[in-house]
Amino acid sequence: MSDKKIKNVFKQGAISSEFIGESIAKHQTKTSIGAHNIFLGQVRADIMDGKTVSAIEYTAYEDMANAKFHDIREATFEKFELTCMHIYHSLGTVKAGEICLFVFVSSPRRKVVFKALEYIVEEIKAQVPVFGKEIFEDDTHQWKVNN
Amino acid sequence: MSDKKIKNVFKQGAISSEFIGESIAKHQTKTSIGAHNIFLGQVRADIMDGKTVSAIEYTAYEDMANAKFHDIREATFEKFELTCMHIYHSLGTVKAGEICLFVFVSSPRRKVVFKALEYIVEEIKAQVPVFGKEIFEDDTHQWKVNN
Amino acid sequence: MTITIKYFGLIAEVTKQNEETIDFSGQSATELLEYLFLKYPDLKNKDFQVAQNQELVANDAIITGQELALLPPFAGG
Amino acid sequence: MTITIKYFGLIAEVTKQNEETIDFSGQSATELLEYLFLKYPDLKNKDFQVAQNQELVANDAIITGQELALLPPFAGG
Repeated sequence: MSDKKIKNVFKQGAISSEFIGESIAKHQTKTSIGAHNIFLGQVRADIMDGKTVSAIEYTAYEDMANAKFHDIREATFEKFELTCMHIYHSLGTVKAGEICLFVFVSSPRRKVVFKALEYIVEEIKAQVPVFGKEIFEDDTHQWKVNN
Repeated sequence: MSDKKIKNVFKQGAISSEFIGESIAKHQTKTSIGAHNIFLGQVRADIMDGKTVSAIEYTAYEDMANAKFHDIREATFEKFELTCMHIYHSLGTVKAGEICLFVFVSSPRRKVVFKALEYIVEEIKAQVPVFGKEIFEDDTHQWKVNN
Repeated sequence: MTITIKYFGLIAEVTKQNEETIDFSGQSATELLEYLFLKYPDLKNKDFQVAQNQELVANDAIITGQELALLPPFAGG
Repeated sequence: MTITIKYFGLIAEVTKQNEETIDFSGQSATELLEYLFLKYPDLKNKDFQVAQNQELVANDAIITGQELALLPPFAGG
Protein backbone atom coordinates (compact mmCIF):
# COMPACT_ATOMS: atom_id res chain seq x y z
CA MET A 1 0.00 0.00 0.00
CA SER A 2 1.32 3.44 -0.84
CA ASP A 3 1.81 6.33 1.53
CA LYS A 4 -0.87 8.37 -0.19
CA LYS A 5 -3.58 9.71 2.04
CA ILE A 6 -6.80 7.71 2.07
CA LYS A 7 -9.64 9.77 0.58
CA ASN A 8 -13.24 9.73 1.68
CA VAL A 9 -15.19 8.29 -1.24
CA PHE A 10 -18.59 8.68 0.41
CA LYS A 11 -21.12 11.42 -0.22
CA GLN A 12 -24.30 11.88 1.78
CA GLY A 13 -27.37 11.13 -0.38
CA ALA A 14 -27.68 10.80 -4.16
CA ILE A 15 -24.99 11.92 -6.61
CA SER A 16 -26.48 14.68 -8.77
CA SER A 17 -26.22 14.96 -12.55
CA GLU A 18 -24.87 18.50 -12.04
CA PHE A 19 -22.00 17.14 -9.94
CA ILE A 20 -21.18 14.66 -12.71
CA GLY A 21 -21.33 17.40 -15.37
CA GLU A 22 -19.01 19.59 -13.29
CA SER A 23 -16.55 16.72 -12.84
CA ILE A 24 -16.44 16.31 -16.62
CA ALA A 25 -15.93 20.07 -17.10
CA LYS A 26 -12.95 20.04 -14.69
CA HIS A 27 -11.13 17.64 -17.01
CA GLN A 28 -11.18 19.96 -20.00
CA THR A 29 -7.94 21.61 -18.95
CA LYS A 30 -6.21 18.21 -19.02
CA THR A 31 -5.44 18.21 -22.72
CA SER A 32 -3.41 14.99 -22.71
CA ILE A 33 -6.68 13.10 -22.16
CA GLY A 34 -8.31 11.57 -25.23
CA ALA A 35 -10.89 9.26 -23.67
CA HIS A 36 -13.13 9.31 -20.60
CA ASN A 37 -15.25 6.41 -19.40
CA ILE A 38 -17.90 6.87 -16.72
CA PHE A 39 -19.93 4.27 -14.85
CA LEU A 40 -23.06 5.29 -12.97
CA GLY A 41 -25.00 3.00 -10.67
CA GLN A 42 -28.67 3.98 -10.44
CA VAL A 43 -31.19 2.68 -7.91
CA ARG A 44 -33.78 0.47 -9.63
CA ALA A 45 -37.45 0.42 -8.65
CA ASP A 46 -37.38 -3.39 -8.58
CA ILE A 47 -40.65 -5.17 -7.91
CA MET A 48 -40.53 -8.14 -5.52
CA ASP A 49 -43.63 -10.01 -4.38
CA GLY A 50 -45.74 -7.19 -5.75
CA LYS A 51 -43.88 -4.51 -3.78
CA THR A 52 -41.80 -1.80 -5.43
CA VAL A 53 -38.42 -0.55 -4.14
CA SER A 54 -38.71 3.20 -3.54
CA ALA A 55 -35.17 3.83 -2.23
CA ILE A 56 -32.01 2.20 -0.96
CA GLU A 57 -30.53 3.28 2.35
CA TYR A 58 -26.76 2.79 2.22
CA THR A 59 -24.52 2.21 5.20
CA ALA A 60 -20.88 1.18 5.22
CA TYR A 61 -18.04 0.06 7.43
CA GLU A 62 -16.58 3.42 6.45
CA ASP A 63 -12.95 3.08 7.52
CA MET A 64 -12.55 -0.33 5.92
CA ALA A 65 -14.51 0.76 2.84
CA ASN A 66 -12.34 3.83 2.27
CA ALA A 67 -9.22 1.69 2.75
CA LYS A 68 -10.57 -0.80 0.17
CA PHE A 69 -11.42 2.01 -2.28
CA HIS A 70 -7.85 3.23 -1.79
CA ASP A 71 -6.43 -0.25 -2.50
CA ILE A 72 -8.59 -0.58 -5.62
CA ARG A 73 -7.40 2.84 -6.76
CA GLU A 74 -3.72 1.95 -6.28
CA ALA A 75 -4.13 -1.46 -7.96
CA THR A 76 -5.92 0.13 -10.92
CA PHE A 77 -3.16 2.71 -11.46
CA GLU A 78 -0.63 -0.16 -11.39
CA LYS A 79 -2.53 -2.24 -13.93
CA PHE A 80 -3.73 0.45 -16.34
CA GLU A 81 -2.18 3.60 -17.77
CA LEU A 82 -4.69 6.17 -16.59
CA THR A 83 -4.39 9.95 -16.32
CA CYS A 84 -6.93 10.13 -13.51
CA MET A 85 -9.61 8.25 -11.64
CA HIS A 86 -12.46 9.38 -9.38
CA ILE A 87 -14.86 7.29 -7.31
CA TYR A 88 -17.90 8.53 -5.36
CA HIS A 89 -20.40 6.37 -3.47
CA SER A 90 -23.55 7.44 -1.68
CA LEU A 91 -24.38 6.91 1.97
CA GLY A 92 -27.87 7.34 3.38
CA THR A 93 -31.05 7.38 1.32
CA VAL A 94 -30.94 7.27 -2.49
CA LYS A 95 -34.34 7.15 -4.19
CA ALA A 96 -35.18 4.95 -7.19
CA GLY A 97 -33.88 6.66 -10.34
CA GLU A 98 -31.11 8.48 -8.44
CA ILE A 99 -27.41 7.76 -8.75
CA CYS A 100 -25.49 6.00 -5.95
CA LEU A 101 -22.13 5.23 -7.61
CA PHE A 102 -20.01 7.38 -9.93
CA VAL A 103 -16.72 6.02 -11.28
CA PHE A 104 -14.77 8.18 -13.74
CA VAL A 105 -11.53 7.16 -15.52
CA SER A 106 -9.53 9.09 -18.12
CA SER A 107 -6.57 8.21 -20.33
CA PRO A 108 -4.77 9.51 -23.39
CA ARG A 109 -6.15 6.55 -25.41
CA ARG A 110 -9.41 4.70 -25.36
CA LYS A 111 -8.60 0.97 -25.18
CA VAL A 112 -7.45 1.09 -21.58
CA VAL A 113 -10.41 3.02 -20.15
CA PHE A 114 -12.92 0.25 -20.88
CA LYS A 115 -10.86 -2.42 -19.13
CA ALA A 116 -9.96 -0.17 -16.21
CA LEU A 117 -13.54 0.95 -15.55
CA GLU A 118 -14.96 -2.59 -15.57
CA TYR A 119 -12.14 -3.74 -13.28
CA ILE A 120 -12.86 -0.95 -10.77
CA VAL A 121 -16.62 -1.52 -10.71
CA GLU A 122 -16.27 -5.28 -10.24
CA GLU A 123 -13.73 -4.78 -7.46
CA ILE A 124 -16.02 -2.29 -5.70
CA LYS A 125 -18.94 -4.72 -5.85
CA ALA A 126 -16.80 -7.59 -4.50
CA GLN A 127 -14.44 -5.93 -2.01
CA VAL A 128 -16.03 -2.89 -0.42
CA PRO A 129 -18.18 -3.29 2.72
CA VAL A 130 -21.20 -1.23 1.73
CA PHE A 131 -24.68 -2.41 2.72
CA GLY A 132 -27.97 -1.55 1.07
CA LYS A 133 -31.40 -1.64 2.67
CA GLU A 134 -34.03 -1.74 -0.05
CA ILE A 135 -37.02 0.23 1.20
CA PHE A 136 -40.40 -0.69 -0.29
CA GLU A 137 -43.26 1.74 -0.79
CA ASP A 138 -45.06 0.27 2.25
CA ASP A 139 -41.98 0.96 4.45
CA THR A 140 -41.01 -2.70 4.78
CA HIS A 141 -37.48 -3.54 3.65
CA GLN A 142 -35.06 -6.22 2.56
CA TRP A 143 -31.26 -6.30 2.37
CA LYS A 144 -29.66 -6.03 -1.05
CA VAL A 145 -26.98 -8.57 -2.07
CA ASN A 146 -24.58 -8.01 -4.97
CA ASN A 147 -24.31 -10.78 -7.50
CA MET B 1 -32.08 -2.62 -41.68
CA SER B 2 -35.18 -1.63 -39.73
CA ASP B 3 -37.82 0.87 -40.76
CA LYS B 4 -36.89 3.22 -37.94
CA LYS B 5 -36.14 6.74 -38.96
CA ILE B 6 -32.44 7.57 -39.26
CA LYS B 7 -31.47 10.14 -36.63
CA ASN B 8 -28.95 12.93 -37.05
CA VAL B 9 -26.10 12.10 -34.67
CA PHE B 10 -24.11 15.25 -35.46
CA LYS B 11 -23.95 18.40 -33.39
CA GLN B 12 -22.22 21.59 -34.49
CA GLY B 13 -19.13 22.26 -32.35
CA ALA B 14 -18.07 20.73 -29.03
CA ILE B 15 -20.40 18.69 -26.81
CA SER B 16 -20.75 20.56 -23.51
CA SER B 17 -20.52 19.06 -20.03
CA GLU B 18 -23.92 20.65 -19.28
CA PHE B 19 -25.48 18.76 -22.18
CA ILE B 20 -24.02 15.51 -20.80
CA GLY B 21 -25.28 16.30 -17.29
CA GLU B 22 -28.76 17.02 -18.65
CA SER B 23 -28.76 13.75 -20.60
CA ILE B 24 -27.98 11.90 -17.38
CA ALA B 25 -30.75 13.76 -15.53
CA LYS B 26 -33.31 12.77 -18.17
CA HIS B 27 -32.71 9.11 -17.34
CA GLN B 28 -33.70 9.42 -13.71
CA THR B 29 -37.36 8.77 -14.52
CA LYS B 30 -36.39 5.44 -16.08
CA THR B 31 -36.36 3.44 -12.87
CA SER B 32 -35.74 0.06 -14.50
CA ILE B 33 -32.17 1.21 -15.23
CA GLY B 34 -29.47 0.07 -12.80
CA ALA B 35 -26.31 0.91 -14.74
CA HIS B 36 -25.19 3.64 -17.13
CA ASN B 37 -21.91 3.66 -19.03
CA ILE B 38 -20.69 6.76 -20.83
CA PHE B 39 -17.79 7.18 -23.24
CA LEU B 40 -16.44 10.65 -24.03
CA GLY B 41 -13.90 11.36 -26.72
CA GLN B 42 -11.85 14.49 -25.93
CA VAL B 43 -9.55 16.33 -28.35
CA ARG B 44 -5.92 15.91 -27.26
CA ALA B 45 -3.32 18.69 -27.57
CA ASP B 46 -0.89 16.23 -29.18
CA ILE B 47 2.58 17.51 -29.96
CA MET B 48 4.05 16.47 -33.34
CA ASP B 49 7.39 17.76 -34.59
CA GLY B 50 7.30 20.42 -31.88
CA LYS B 51 3.86 21.71 -32.90
CA THR B 52 0.81 21.41 -30.67
CA VAL B 53 -2.70 20.52 -31.87
CA SER B 54 -5.04 23.34 -30.87
CA ALA B 55 -8.26 21.96 -32.38
CA ILE B 56 -9.74 19.34 -34.68
CA GLU B 57 -12.08 20.38 -37.46
CA TYR B 58 -14.52 17.55 -38.14
CA THR B 59 -16.26 16.91 -41.43
CA ALA B 60 -18.28 13.87 -42.45
CA TYR B 61 -19.98 12.19 -45.34
CA GLU B 62 -23.11 12.98 -43.35
CA ASP B 63 -25.74 10.82 -45.02
CA MET B 64 -23.53 7.74 -45.03
CA ALA B 65 -22.31 8.48 -41.48
CA ASN B 66 -25.84 8.79 -40.08
CA ALA B 67 -26.82 5.56 -41.88
CA LYS B 68 -23.78 3.82 -40.33
CA PHE B 69 -24.59 5.21 -36.86
CA HIS B 70 -28.10 3.84 -37.38
CA ASP B 71 -26.78 0.39 -38.36
CA ILE B 72 -24.46 0.35 -35.33
CA ARG B 73 -27.39 1.29 -33.11
CA GLU B 74 -29.59 -1.49 -34.49
CA ALA B 75 -26.80 -4.08 -34.28
CA THR B 76 -26.05 -3.07 -30.68
CA PHE B 77 -29.68 -3.45 -29.60
CA GLU B 78 -29.70 -6.92 -31.22
CA LYS B 79 -26.52 -8.01 -29.46
CA PHE B 80 -26.99 -6.48 -26.01
CA GLU B 81 -29.98 -6.07 -23.72
CA LEU B 82 -30.00 -2.30 -23.34
CA THR B 83 -32.74 0.02 -22.12
CA CYS B 84 -31.44 2.93 -24.18
CA MET B 85 -28.53 4.25 -26.20
CA HIS B 86 -27.53 7.75 -27.33
CA ILE B 87 -24.72 8.81 -29.65
CA TYR B 88 -23.60 12.38 -30.43
CA HIS B 89 -20.63 13.38 -32.59
CA SER B 90 -19.30 16.87 -33.27
CA LEU B 91 -18.94 18.53 -36.65
CA GLY B 92 -16.86 21.65 -37.19
CA THR B 93 -14.22 22.94 -34.81
CA VAL B 94 -13.61 21.27 -31.43
CA LYS B 95 -10.76 22.75 -29.38
CA ALA B 96 -8.20 20.70 -27.44
CA GLY B 97 -9.80 19.66 -24.13
CA GLU B 98 -13.32 19.78 -25.55
CA ILE B 99 -15.53 16.76 -26.15
CA CYS B 100 -16.25 15.50 -29.68
CA LEU B 101 -17.96 12.14 -29.04
CA PHE B 102 -20.56 11.20 -26.43
CA VAL B 103 -21.88 7.63 -26.28
CA PHE B 104 -24.34 6.74 -23.51
CA VAL B 105 -25.78 3.25 -22.83
CA SER B 106 -28.10 2.13 -20.02
CA SER B 107 -29.35 -1.25 -18.87
CA PRO B 108 -31.05 -2.84 -15.86
CA ARG B 109 -27.77 -4.64 -15.02
CA ARG B 110 -24.15 -3.66 -15.27
CA LYS B 111 -22.34 -6.50 -17.06
CA VAL B 112 -23.83 -5.74 -20.45
CA VAL B 113 -23.13 -1.98 -20.49
CA PHE B 114 -19.34 -2.40 -20.54
CA LYS B 115 -19.41 -4.76 -23.52
CA ALA B 116 -22.02 -2.75 -25.39
CA LEU B 117 -20.20 0.58 -24.96
CA GLU B 118 -16.84 -0.76 -26.14
CA TYR B 119 -18.53 -2.42 -29.12
CA ILE B 120 -20.24 0.84 -30.15
CA VAL B 121 -17.10 2.97 -29.82
CA GLU B 122 -14.96 0.51 -31.81
CA GLU B 123 -17.61 0.28 -34.53
CA ILE B 124 -17.83 4.09 -34.76
CA LYS B 125 -14.05 4.39 -35.12
CA ALA B 126 -13.97 1.69 -37.84
CA GLN B 127 -17.20 2.20 -39.79
CA VAL B 128 -18.28 5.83 -39.76
CA PRO B 129 -16.94 8.23 -42.42
CA VAL B 130 -15.90 11.14 -40.21
CA PHE B 131 -12.72 13.07 -41.03
CA GLY B 132 -10.59 15.11 -38.67
CA LYS B 133 -8.27 17.96 -39.58
CA GLU B 134 -5.83 18.52 -36.74
CA ILE B 135 -5.10 22.24 -36.61
CA PHE B 136 -1.77 23.26 -35.08
CA GLU B 137 -1.19 26.48 -33.19
CA ASP B 138 0.64 27.94 -36.24
CA ASP B 139 -2.44 27.26 -38.43
CA THR B 140 -0.80 24.42 -40.36
CA HIS B 141 -2.69 21.12 -40.25
CA GLN B 142 -2.55 17.38 -40.74
CA TRP B 143 -5.27 14.75 -41.20
CA LYS B 144 -6.06 12.50 -38.27
CA VAL B 145 -6.21 8.72 -38.80
CA ASN B 146 -7.90 6.33 -36.33
CA ASN B 147 -5.84 3.39 -35.18
CA MET C 1 -9.00 -9.34 26.71
CA THR C 2 -11.40 -6.60 25.74
CA ILE C 3 -12.52 -6.48 22.10
CA THR C 4 -14.82 -4.22 20.15
CA ILE C 5 -17.18 -5.84 17.66
CA LYS C 6 -19.00 -3.83 15.00
CA TYR C 7 -22.24 -4.99 13.37
CA PHE C 8 -23.64 -3.84 10.03
CA GLY C 9 -26.84 -4.07 8.00
CA LEU C 10 -28.81 -7.24 8.52
CA ILE C 11 -26.41 -8.34 11.29
CA ALA C 12 -27.00 -5.15 13.28
CA GLU C 13 -30.74 -5.87 13.02
CA VAL C 14 -30.14 -9.22 14.76
CA THR C 15 -27.80 -7.86 17.45
CA LYS C 16 -29.94 -4.73 17.86
CA GLN C 17 -26.80 -2.62 18.19
CA ASN C 18 -24.04 -1.32 15.90
CA GLU C 19 -21.15 -2.00 18.21
CA GLU C 20 -20.31 -3.60 21.52
CA THR C 21 -17.26 -4.17 23.68
CA ILE C 22 -16.90 -7.59 25.29
CA ASP C 23 -14.46 -9.37 27.53
CA PHE C 24 -13.18 -12.35 25.55
CA SER C 25 -11.02 -15.16 26.96
CA GLY C 26 -10.80 -17.40 23.84
CA GLN C 27 -8.24 -17.43 21.04
CA SER C 28 -9.84 -17.87 17.62
CA ALA C 29 -12.66 -16.25 15.70
CA THR C 30 -14.44 -19.62 15.89
CA GLU C 31 -14.61 -19.32 19.67
CA LEU C 32 -15.84 -15.75 19.42
CA LEU C 33 -18.58 -16.81 17.01
CA GLU C 34 -19.67 -19.62 19.38
CA TYR C 35 -20.04 -17.01 22.08
CA LEU C 36 -22.01 -14.69 19.77
CA PHE C 37 -24.29 -17.52 18.57
CA LEU C 38 -25.22 -18.17 22.20
CA LYS C 39 -25.90 -14.50 22.78
CA TYR C 40 -27.72 -13.97 19.42
CA PRO C 41 -29.18 -17.33 18.29
CA ASP C 42 -30.58 -15.77 15.07
CA LEU C 43 -27.04 -15.03 13.88
CA LYS C 44 -26.56 -18.72 13.03
CA ASN C 45 -28.85 -18.53 10.01
CA LYS C 46 -27.28 -15.36 8.65
CA ASP C 47 -24.68 -15.01 5.94
CA PHE C 48 -21.70 -12.90 7.03
CA GLN C 49 -17.91 -12.59 6.97
CA VAL C 50 -15.58 -11.66 9.81
CA ALA C 51 -13.16 -8.73 9.50
CA GLN C 52 -10.31 -8.08 11.92
CA ASN C 53 -8.55 -4.74 11.75
CA GLN C 54 -10.44 -4.01 8.53
CA GLU C 55 -9.36 -7.15 6.69
CA LEU C 56 -11.50 -10.22 6.09
CA VAL C 57 -10.24 -13.23 8.06
CA ALA C 58 -10.99 -16.96 8.13
CA ASN C 59 -13.07 -18.40 10.96
CA ASP C 60 -10.01 -19.97 12.60
CA ALA C 61 -8.04 -16.71 12.66
CA ILE C 62 -6.44 -15.78 15.96
CA ILE C 63 -8.11 -12.85 17.66
CA THR C 64 -5.54 -10.15 18.40
CA GLY C 65 -7.86 -7.99 20.41
CA GLN C 66 -8.42 -5.00 18.19
CA GLU C 67 -11.38 -4.06 16.02
CA LEU C 68 -13.61 -6.88 14.80
CA ALA C 69 -16.62 -6.63 12.51
CA LEU C 70 -19.37 -8.93 11.29
CA LEU C 71 -20.14 -8.01 7.67
CA PRO C 72 -23.25 -9.18 5.83
CA PRO C 73 -23.12 -9.54 1.99
CA PHE C 74 -21.83 -6.44 0.23
CA ALA C 75 -24.23 -4.32 -1.80
CA GLY C 76 -22.13 -1.41 -3.02
CA GLY C 77 -22.95 0.34 -6.27
CA MET D 1 -23.56 7.93 -67.97
CA THR D 2 -23.44 10.89 -65.63
CA ILE D 3 -22.10 10.24 -62.12
CA THR D 4 -21.58 12.42 -59.07
CA ILE D 5 -18.39 11.94 -57.07
CA LYS D 6 -17.94 13.37 -53.57
CA TYR D 7 -14.53 14.11 -52.05
CA PHE D 8 -13.71 14.42 -48.36
CA GLY D 9 -10.90 15.54 -46.11
CA LEU D 10 -7.43 15.01 -47.53
CA ILE D 11 -8.92 13.85 -50.83
CA ALA D 12 -10.91 17.07 -51.27
CA GLU D 13 -7.63 18.95 -50.72
CA VAL D 14 -6.15 17.13 -53.71
CA THR D 15 -9.19 17.54 -55.99
CA LYS D 16 -9.74 21.11 -54.77
CA GLN D 17 -13.49 20.53 -54.72
CA ASN D 18 -16.01 18.64 -52.59
CA GLU D 19 -18.07 17.22 -55.42
CA GLU D 20 -18.15 16.97 -59.18
CA THR D 21 -20.36 15.46 -61.86
CA ILE D 22 -18.63 13.68 -64.71
CA ASP D 23 -19.63 11.83 -67.84
CA PHE D 24 -18.28 8.30 -67.44
CA SER D 25 -18.25 5.64 -70.17
CA GLY D 26 -16.44 2.84 -68.29
CA GLN D 27 -17.86 0.00 -66.19
CA SER D 28 -15.85 -0.57 -63.02
CA ALA D 29 -14.54 1.54 -60.19
CA THR D 30 -11.04 0.63 -61.41
CA GLU D 31 -11.71 2.45 -64.68
CA LEU D 32 -13.12 5.43 -62.85
CA LEU D 33 -10.02 5.59 -60.65
CA GLU D 34 -7.76 5.43 -63.72
CA TYR D 35 -9.62 8.44 -65.06
CA LEU D 36 -9.33 10.30 -61.74
CA PHE D 37 -5.61 9.49 -61.41
CA LEU D 38 -5.07 11.13 -64.80
CA LYS D 39 -7.06 14.18 -63.75
CA TYR D 40 -5.53 14.38 -60.23
CA PRO D 41 -2.06 12.72 -60.31
CA ASP D 42 -1.55 13.36 -56.56
CA LEU D 43 -4.46 11.03 -55.75
CA LYS D 44 -2.26 8.01 -56.53
CA ASN D 45 -0.22 8.42 -53.36
CA LYS D 46 -3.24 8.88 -51.12
CA ASP D 47 -4.95 6.30 -48.95
CA PHE D 48 -8.72 6.14 -49.58
CA GLN D 49 -11.70 3.83 -50.01
CA VAL D 50 -14.49 4.06 -52.57
CA ALA D 51 -18.15 4.19 -51.51
CA GLN D 52 -21.06 3.70 -53.90
CA ASN D 53 -24.54 4.61 -52.68
CA GLN D 54 -23.10 5.03 -49.19
CA GLU D 55 -21.55 1.58 -48.96
CA LEU D 56 -17.85 0.79 -49.32
CA VAL D 57 -17.10 -1.16 -52.50
CA ALA D 58 -14.12 -3.04 -53.94
CA ASN D 59 -12.08 -1.45 -56.70
CA ASP D 60 -13.54 -3.80 -59.30
CA ALA D 61 -17.15 -3.01 -58.36
CA ILE D 62 -19.47 -2.13 -61.25
CA ILE D 63 -20.44 1.52 -61.34
CA THR D 64 -24.21 1.83 -61.34
CA GLY D 65 -24.28 5.52 -61.90
CA GLN D 66 -25.48 6.96 -58.62
CA GLU D 67 -23.55 8.62 -55.82
CA LEU D 68 -19.86 7.80 -55.49
CA ALA D 69 -17.46 9.02 -52.84
CA LEU D 70 -13.71 8.86 -52.21
CA LEU D 71 -13.17 8.50 -48.47
CA PRO D 72 -9.82 9.06 -46.76
CA PRO D 73 -9.07 7.20 -43.47
CA PHE D 74 -11.79 7.63 -40.85
CA ALA D 75 -11.07 9.76 -37.79
CA GLY D 76 -14.36 9.71 -35.85
CA GLY D 77 -14.35 10.07 -32.07
